[in-house]
Amino acid sequence: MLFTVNKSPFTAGNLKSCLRYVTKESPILLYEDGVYGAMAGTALEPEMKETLKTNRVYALREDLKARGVANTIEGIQLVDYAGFVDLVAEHNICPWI
Amino acid sequence: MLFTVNKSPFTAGNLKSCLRYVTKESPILLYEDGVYGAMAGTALEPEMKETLKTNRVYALREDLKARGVANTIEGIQLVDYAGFVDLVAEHNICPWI
Amino acid sequence: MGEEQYDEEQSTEVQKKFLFVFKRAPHGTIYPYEGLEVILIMAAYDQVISAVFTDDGVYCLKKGQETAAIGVKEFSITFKVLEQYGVEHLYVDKEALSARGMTEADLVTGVEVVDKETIANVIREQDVVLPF
Amino acid sequence: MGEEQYDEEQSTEVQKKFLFVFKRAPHGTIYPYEGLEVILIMAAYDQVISAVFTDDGVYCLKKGQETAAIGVKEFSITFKVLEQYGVEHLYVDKEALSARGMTEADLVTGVEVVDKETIANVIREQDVVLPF
Amino acid sequence: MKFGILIMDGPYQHQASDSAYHFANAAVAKGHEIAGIFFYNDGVNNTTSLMTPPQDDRHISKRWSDFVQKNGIDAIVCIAAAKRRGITDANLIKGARISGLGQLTELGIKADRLVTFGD
Amino acid sequence: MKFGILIMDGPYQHQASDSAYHFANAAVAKGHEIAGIFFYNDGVNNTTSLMTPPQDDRHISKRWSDFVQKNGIDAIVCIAAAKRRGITDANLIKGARISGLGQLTELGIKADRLVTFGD
Repeated sequence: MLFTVNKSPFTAGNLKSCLRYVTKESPILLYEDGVYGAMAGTALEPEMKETLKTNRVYALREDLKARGVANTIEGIQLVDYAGFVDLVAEHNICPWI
Repeated sequence: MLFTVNKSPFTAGNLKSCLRYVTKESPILLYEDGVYGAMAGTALEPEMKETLKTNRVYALREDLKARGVANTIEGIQLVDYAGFVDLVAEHNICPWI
Repeated sequence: MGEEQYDEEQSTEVQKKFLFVFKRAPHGTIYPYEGLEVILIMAAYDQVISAVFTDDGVYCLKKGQETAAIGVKEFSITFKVLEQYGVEHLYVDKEALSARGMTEADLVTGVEVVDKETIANVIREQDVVLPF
Repeated sequence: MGEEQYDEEQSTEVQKKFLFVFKRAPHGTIYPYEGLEVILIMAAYDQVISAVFTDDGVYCLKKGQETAAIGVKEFSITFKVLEQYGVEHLYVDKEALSARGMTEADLVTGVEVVDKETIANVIREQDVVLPF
Repeated sequence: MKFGILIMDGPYQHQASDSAYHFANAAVAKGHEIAGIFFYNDGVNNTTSLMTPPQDDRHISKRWSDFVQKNGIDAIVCIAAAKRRGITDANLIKGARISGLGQLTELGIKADRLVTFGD
Repeated sequence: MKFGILIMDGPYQHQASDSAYHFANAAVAKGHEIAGIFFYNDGVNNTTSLMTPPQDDRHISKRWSDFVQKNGIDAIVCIAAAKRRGITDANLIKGARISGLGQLTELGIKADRLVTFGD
């Protein structure tokens, strides 16, 4: 099951709440304002690194670029819209919007 | 300066962020989903009680009633829309939406 | 509720597991109201329907909502009839409920108050997840 | 920016203090874009205009935004010209910035990075506060 | 006292328009003047005359139209936001007018308080 | 693979409609089929033919209209949501049709994946 998160983790509870339900085989895709969670050097980085020990985390390249987020946390994989489509083709989707 | 908050403090950062800026003479009005912050017995109650030591906190009666919130934290004052108007007439307003 | 006509039983060859996730508070947005509308229509299609209430979605089930003074429809009562519409499970997240100062006694209808692991397993089994 | 024509100086007898509070990230919603539109128009009216960037609003000022691939306008560059439009102060909340892993060097334009007490005092002095 | 009201979200989706409506009514009932209501962003969607909500639901655009006409309130719809959303003079409620953001500034100057409702 | 897409927020105000559009394009480019796009809640506002955004901005409803017609995609607009927001057959983009929520269920059954975009 792919979880998708589109809100900034610094002002909305979506990512935090999503992380309560992801199981080991569940990848997480950050897009729209959700991509701020992928940025390196933030107060959230330790928690994201914890998540990366058990789960694959993806961030949408187009949204990162639009927001000027160049440095992402090591281990987070960048995908473009085609990669977003591939992830949805591989997994059922749980939109955590 | 009257601060108004319309989001649930359990999923949005508005109330928390607003509390960083209120000064002693600033009342806070909770309305729409913001009124959940006025409910008694929640995980937020200790923080609200701390706020009540320095600031007046109001909650909109119509929104509390619509959401079935009957027990509010002691010290929070309930106002109806007419009271909301009075507060805005008394203070400049800083909508923390 | 009920702007659309609820059809007689629809027959399809496929049966899927649909999960409605209620994450938002009622009245602040139209999302949970519209989620309920979808369930009522979907009930005619012989699918497996469940619902999860978490985050502010647990407020949707709160007893005692009286919306007359804000001029919108009160729809929490409709959650009571979901069982009759064949909705198999209503799961409520225990922590979400208790953080908001509520217990099962505060809710309009009987539900299964469960831990996050149970909800994680429910989500994992679904074919379609709809967020409201 | 600039769908409307920016008028020549408007004269009014009243001069007020207007504060624009940017709390939302760019591109996810239209709010900050439209806030900037209001400032550009208001600049013609001889009012005292300031702006505060806090919460996700600090992202509006982030360098290096390239929006072509999502098909929306890139407007962070417009914040650079606000000084020429007579906007007196651009305050950025220090904690909001650092929680997001940024410093003043990451921003498109020179701003005043200040603590919450300074922002609280700025807010207190205003006649009109507009949230974007 | 003179109030100005700014509405930044649309009808039915969020409570903002409802809250603004109830606030405006309470202000008038208390004898205050409403110097203007400015519809901005999705707020412009409150002013379409084309909506036909169910009979047992509130008719948001009609309600605004009746309110501003009855009380002689200036209701201004942002032209740029309206164009993006398909609001034109042809489908605008009675009592509202389409104009520019300069009107919002003037409302902010004219009114003793400018109260924003949005999501 | 067959995708279904559900759009719950309107144009310009939130990124949801843009994200859905880019996702749908990428899906088609990858050779997937889009079994249907369902516009719900404020999502119905994406389908008004009346919008006239600035020339240097994207024309969201035209873009959807062109896309669904070019690719022969069923674009369904929820009737109850449309009525509340003033979307009718008279101002509906070409290539879309107004229908009921049963169509959303059928899309959920028919598609291998149902992907929701909203705020």
